[in-house]
Amino acid sequence: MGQLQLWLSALEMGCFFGLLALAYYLVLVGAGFFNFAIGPYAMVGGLCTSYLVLYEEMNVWAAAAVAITAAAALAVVTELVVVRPVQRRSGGGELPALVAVAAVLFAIQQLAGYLFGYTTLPGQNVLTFEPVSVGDTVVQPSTLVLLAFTVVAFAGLAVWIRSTRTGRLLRAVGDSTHAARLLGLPVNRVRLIAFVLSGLLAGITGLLFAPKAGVSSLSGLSWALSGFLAMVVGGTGSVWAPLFGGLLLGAVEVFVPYYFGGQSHVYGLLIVALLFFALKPSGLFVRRVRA
Amino acid sequence: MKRIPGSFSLLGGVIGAVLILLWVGADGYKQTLVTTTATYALIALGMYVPYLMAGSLSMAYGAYAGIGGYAVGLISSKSGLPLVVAWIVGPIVAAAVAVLLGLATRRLSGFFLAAVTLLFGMAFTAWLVDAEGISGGSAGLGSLRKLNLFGWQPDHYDVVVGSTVVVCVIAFLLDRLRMSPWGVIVRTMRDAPRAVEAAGVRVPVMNLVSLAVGAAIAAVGGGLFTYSAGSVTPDTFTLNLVFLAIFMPLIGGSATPWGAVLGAVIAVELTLNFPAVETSGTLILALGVLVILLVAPQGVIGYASRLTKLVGGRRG
Amino acid sequence: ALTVAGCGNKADEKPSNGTASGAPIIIGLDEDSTGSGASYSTIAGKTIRLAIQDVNDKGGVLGRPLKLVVENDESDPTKVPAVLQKLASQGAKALFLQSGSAAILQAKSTLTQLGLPAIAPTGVTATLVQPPDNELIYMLANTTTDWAQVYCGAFKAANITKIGVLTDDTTTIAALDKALLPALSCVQIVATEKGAANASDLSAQVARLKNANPDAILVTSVGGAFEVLAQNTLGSQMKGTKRFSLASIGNQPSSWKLAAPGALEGLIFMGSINTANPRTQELVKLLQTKYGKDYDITAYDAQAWDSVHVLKQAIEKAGGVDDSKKLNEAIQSIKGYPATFGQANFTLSFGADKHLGADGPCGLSLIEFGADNKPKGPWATFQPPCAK
Amino acid sequence: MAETLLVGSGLTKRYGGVTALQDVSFSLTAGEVLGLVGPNGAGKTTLVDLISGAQPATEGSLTLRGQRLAGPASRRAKAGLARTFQYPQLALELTVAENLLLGRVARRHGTVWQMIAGAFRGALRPYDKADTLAVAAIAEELGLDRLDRPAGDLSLGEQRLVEVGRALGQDPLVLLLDEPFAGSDAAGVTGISEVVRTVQRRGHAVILVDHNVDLVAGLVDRIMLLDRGQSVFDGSPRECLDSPQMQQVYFGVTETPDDAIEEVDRVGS
Amino acid sequence: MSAHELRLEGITVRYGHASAVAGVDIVAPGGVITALVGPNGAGKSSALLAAYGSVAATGRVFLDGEDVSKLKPAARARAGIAVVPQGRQLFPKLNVADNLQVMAELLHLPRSAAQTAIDRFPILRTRMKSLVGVLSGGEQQMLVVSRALMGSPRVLLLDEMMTGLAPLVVQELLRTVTQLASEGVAVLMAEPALGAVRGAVDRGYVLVRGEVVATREDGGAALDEEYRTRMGVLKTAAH
Ligand SMILES: Nc1ncnc2c1ncn2[C@@H]1O[C@H](COP(=O)(O)OP(=O)(O)OP(=O)(O)O)[C@@H](O)[C@H]1O
Ligand SMILES: Nc1ncnc2c1ncn2[C@@H]1O[C@H](COP(=O)(O)OP(=O)(O)OP(=O)(O)O)[C@@H](O)[C@H]1O
Ligand SMILES: [Mg+2]
Ligand SMILES: [Mg+2]
Repeated sequence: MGQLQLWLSALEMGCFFGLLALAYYLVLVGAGFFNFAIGPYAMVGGLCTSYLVLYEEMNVWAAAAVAITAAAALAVVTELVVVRPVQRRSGGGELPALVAVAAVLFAIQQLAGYLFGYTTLPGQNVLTFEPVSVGDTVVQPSTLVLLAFTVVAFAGLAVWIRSTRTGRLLRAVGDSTHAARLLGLPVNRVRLIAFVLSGLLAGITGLLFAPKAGVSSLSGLSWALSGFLAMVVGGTGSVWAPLFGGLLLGAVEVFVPYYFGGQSHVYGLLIVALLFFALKPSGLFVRRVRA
Repeated sequence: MKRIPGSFSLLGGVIGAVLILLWVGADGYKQTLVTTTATYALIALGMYVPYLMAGSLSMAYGAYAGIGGYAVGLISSKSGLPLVVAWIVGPIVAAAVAVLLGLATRRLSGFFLAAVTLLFGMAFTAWLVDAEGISGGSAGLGSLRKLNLFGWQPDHYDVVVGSTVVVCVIAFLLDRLRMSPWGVIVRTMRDAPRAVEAAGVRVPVMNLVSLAVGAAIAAVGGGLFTYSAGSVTPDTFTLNLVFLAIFMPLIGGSATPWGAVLGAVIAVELTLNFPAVETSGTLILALGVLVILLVAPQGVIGYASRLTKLVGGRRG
Repeated sequence: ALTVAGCGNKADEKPSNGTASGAPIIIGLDEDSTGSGASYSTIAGKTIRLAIQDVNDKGGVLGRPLKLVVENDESDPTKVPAVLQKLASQGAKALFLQSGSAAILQAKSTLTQLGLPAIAPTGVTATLVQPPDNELIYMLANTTTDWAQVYCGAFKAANITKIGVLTDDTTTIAALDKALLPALSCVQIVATEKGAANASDLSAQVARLKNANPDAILVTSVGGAFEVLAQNTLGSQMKGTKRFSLASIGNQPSSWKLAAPGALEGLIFMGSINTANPRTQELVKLLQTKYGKDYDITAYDAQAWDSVHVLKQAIEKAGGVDDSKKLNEAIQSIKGYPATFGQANFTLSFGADKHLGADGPCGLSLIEFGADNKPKGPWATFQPPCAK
Repeated sequence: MAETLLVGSGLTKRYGGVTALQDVSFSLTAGEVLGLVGPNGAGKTTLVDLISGAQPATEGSLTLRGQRLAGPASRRAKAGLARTFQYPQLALELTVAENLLLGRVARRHGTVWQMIAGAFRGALRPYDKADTLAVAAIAEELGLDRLDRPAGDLSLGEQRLVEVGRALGQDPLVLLLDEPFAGSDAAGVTGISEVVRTVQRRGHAVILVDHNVDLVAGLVDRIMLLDRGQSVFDGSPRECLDSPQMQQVYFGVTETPDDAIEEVDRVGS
Repeated sequence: MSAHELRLEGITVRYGHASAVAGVDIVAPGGVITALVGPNGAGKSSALLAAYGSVAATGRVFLDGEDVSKLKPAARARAGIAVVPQGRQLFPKLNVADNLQVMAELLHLPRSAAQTAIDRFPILRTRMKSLVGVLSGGEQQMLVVSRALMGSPRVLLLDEMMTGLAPLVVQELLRTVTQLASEGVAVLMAEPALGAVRGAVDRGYVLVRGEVVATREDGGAALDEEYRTRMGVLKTAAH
């Protein structure tokens, strides 16, 4: 096994983190806060599929459809039942909404544990074909599917956000909800779209990544944190920022232990983060405006 | 005009504390609930200054509480110093660590700080496991000495009373601090940092000071828990606890530090003392938080004061 | 049929009094049913309930039924003191600690404050029963010292001189490694790599292990997703290198399904279940009548079962539970209890300085995985000697 | 001869390709009020930012009372600078009184030790009678009432007044006002003018940016005209209003407003 | 060209308990410029936003005799009510073009509308790709104005439109607004002091503490006079 295997791992992890970060990005751009429930959406996408396939003997595609719908539905519920009323009742401050989604995070994890069990379940492959060999490196089908989805998701959303009407509205609403409401832009609808998209995206991501190391009800929190880190590293200046953040984080997670020893993987991550933020205090991509 | 600022809330807090102490009596379980609550309250109070006043979210509170805890453990097992010294050393070390960490992320605000401190919290746990010689490794430190204050050895109930008093005092002082010029500066940093900077206060430095104050208070809580539980391990103060501490002030009401205290009481009530025993305390708490945010967005204290205003009629 | 651990509320399954009458003897169970330890904690928790039901059905202890009170600490150490206090305040006279090991470590000092004896049925971390605060806590299974002996025998038999270690970053395993690895002086440890317990990728760690060129790999982890990911990665990237593991992979049947097809083949783990043990056979029978005949028995089941019976014996010896000191001494006076796990002649004994029940390495057995990712049976190359 | 307070020389600010300010120099003596006018985008706010330290200058230097003025905004504020922002920067959840208080108490927390000591002092003695009185006096001067309202409940015009009051509370050597009159009613205009006069009376200086040339001309001793980042005129209000540069870049082809001339005459007499 | 008309009837705006606007009746007929003057905090902005529908208000709003009170802001905008809100109600992290495009799409205008709108301010034309947040205060105000003048509004609600604009630009804008008014557009401008716009105003209201205390139909100078005396009177009354 050569370096190629490591690069491949870094790429796969990077894509996963990047996709989660992209889901964060959508809500961040559209609603202006970090939706920590992204992790649990992804977890539901993966865990629900596995549960349905393993215990209800459902077809993978049907199970995946149900799971992704569930993830998107959770996102809708988060916005309609939690975030929107909380923001309205608290006068739009960001703190209450943040705390509310953190509560949603724990609630979804626990409910998933109750419904699907607390054990780790194996991820399901939506497409099964022979692993592809590159030299002495084997690329699993699940990896290829994840990479392909990353490309499609980022390219699609980049076009959507940059040049469609709804994409532009999304940016406007997130930039200044106050101005958007004042002018009469469809704030609620746009935000809901952002949540649904991020739920779908997270659900699919979780589902596609689950084959790598399985998924359990408690994966939600660690995925939420990974996506958050990738988002913070990337910055908010561009749709591609989450991908760069994710890839950077993926590379760190793989190559720091490789070069500096697995003993110190946590320290490594901290040191890299400190160095990175010392040089790039606001992430890779930012849009700077005057106050 | 109130004669002593913050005395009204203090009165409420003291009445609450006395009621709780009366309810507790000699019941060991209830006593433990109170010390756990006091620990949570102190961690939440520690978070209050940087997070709710200055708006910078640090996630290293597990580590700060841990430092407080290990100070108690180390002074008990590796030195002959009186144990109370731990409550001086621990908070100072925690504050110093918070400052160092803040210095590294000095130019960052909000979520960047959250990201780095999150990683620090994890690295700290790993370090405690690795630094066998200092921290006792994975087994942690136990068999603590008893407190001895000038010959007086407090029993368990005394510790319960003492921790309640400490919480009340810190909440009262923070409440006053919030209203003071210092508090005004720190609270302005959240929404209008440019104004604070233009008025002559270096915002990053002030942020560090507020982070240090918060870390020190959390360390007091960590020390308290370690003392009353009798041991501390690398995993004692987990990330879950940090999230819990983020919830608490909002549950109780973020307008005053007493909200953090009330939030801690509610959190412990919901996760540990809720009648639906075997179900997940985390789930109950999470749902509880959501209900409170929806029904009383200003927290329980905010809700209560609205009610009293409605009942008591509008005063001038 | 598959059982989904944690699915369905076990609170409803509280053991009834059975045929026993008289004032119930209350036993506390500190269980993590919803937190990070839930996936393994509940396997034993379920069998503890079953064993208590069984005891009650057979007339109870001293004619009195055992009554279980349960609290959930979600593996959060800051909740542990309150949870134990709560169990005590509900009248528990002895405790089972079946939670994440960080929580159990935290429990030790509270036990001392409460003065209640406790058994950690599935604990394997030697630190649990070492000072400080170890006067009241007991464990059943063999510890790492015995394991080291067994591994060394195995390495010698298989001509292994250099091993690489892949370990997770939990405190439990850190404690275990600390005791185990220095005791493996029979081989040279050429690399020790650590990964996060919730890691999704271990290829860097495995690459480093590969570079160190060991004869065999030993994976030490709490099991679950980490263990499987490690085996998957090792299986695909270090094909042909012999793999050893601790006990957990054998005790978590639900995680076998996580492994890539054939990824576990040839893996050797430290098992404790020996179907030649007649007591094990009996328990299997009982479990299969209750949970269906596909039920895979694990050491967790057996250890939970034995914990209840050890406690039962101790209560009988002490003549009751009113004096917890006497009860503690009674536990310490149990000698030669024939265990439900391990080989047929394996016994458990306790003493003032022996808080760890296992008598010798007969409780252990090296088991090999087959191509179907299920344990195939004892490893042919080496088995721990089990002198009569 | 009055003491020279603030001197700026060669101040330049570039953003990538855009040059917002180019080689601007000026000096300000004690008791002087300098008006800064110019078309939109001329660089007035940029100059205020460079002086106050809100943004670093690309080139150029500043001295205050002969001492080099550099570093972050807070250091310059400690040295005696205070400013308002073109768009009010208030803590909207804090009360008007608290926002006003900020200006007064900030300089007591300028150093690390003061910050630490301030925390202890604050917890022990949260209120100081002198502060309360000072805040009340500033509010009185600006005609602000109901000081216990959250600043977020104020109309924008009222928020601007608070902004000015906060800067006044710093008791600055040099007060930088960025369009304080925008959106002010008659009472506000009087209040702010009063503030300018107060600072002047203390022997300190003011830089006043505003598009209301009538008001500016009535208050200032000198006007500097900026155009496309460059200083194109610097002289007395009267000269300035009559200058061809002013006509060209600021008023365009139209005549000088009569009001402005009237105002200058009135002040001059 | 027909003259439009905006009519507010019994408009009340409350924030919490306090009412910022207390049951005012205001008419802005087409063809002339109507001013709403009043001290800071009088409720001018609140009244204008009530007319646009973006603050909760009671009372009724008629556009050309048709009751639009039930319509949401977007619908009112499409019906022809355009607003220059007070403050920087822009999207700072969007560029100039996108800021205009968002509004063009809200009004269902073609793409070219943004370009046409910007032509009014040559300074902005070169900065179509700049983020709005880096523009100077006045440049931003120009953008707000161009945005309001997109499409063909029937009613213009101008809240301190001249804030932060240089005299040259003010003159230019006043000419534009006068021109639009003469084409039948109903213009209602709120100002805390008439100052520079005095000459352009035809009629107006004096608003104090949420109530209309005077109405003048005889030009800006008279209105200003009225306002000044009223304020003088009020001041002495308060003391
Ligand atoms: N970060 C930046 N990037 C690019 N251009 C900038 C930036 N900041 C300011 N500018 C430009 O610099 C010029 C000067 O801006 P400044 O705010 O100083 O103008 P001003 O004189 O205050 O104008 P106004 O009277 O409109 O407030 C403007 O054209 C502005 O667009
Ligand atoms: N969001 C708000 N919450 C509470 N009160 C508010 C709010 N907005 C405005 N007010 C109050 O309502 C009253 C009217 O405000 P409004 O903004 O309409 O005044 P204005 O006449 O436009 O003032 P200005 O000339 O300063 O713009 C003021 O007393 C103000 O304090
Ligand atoms: Mg400006
Ligand atoms: Mg207004």
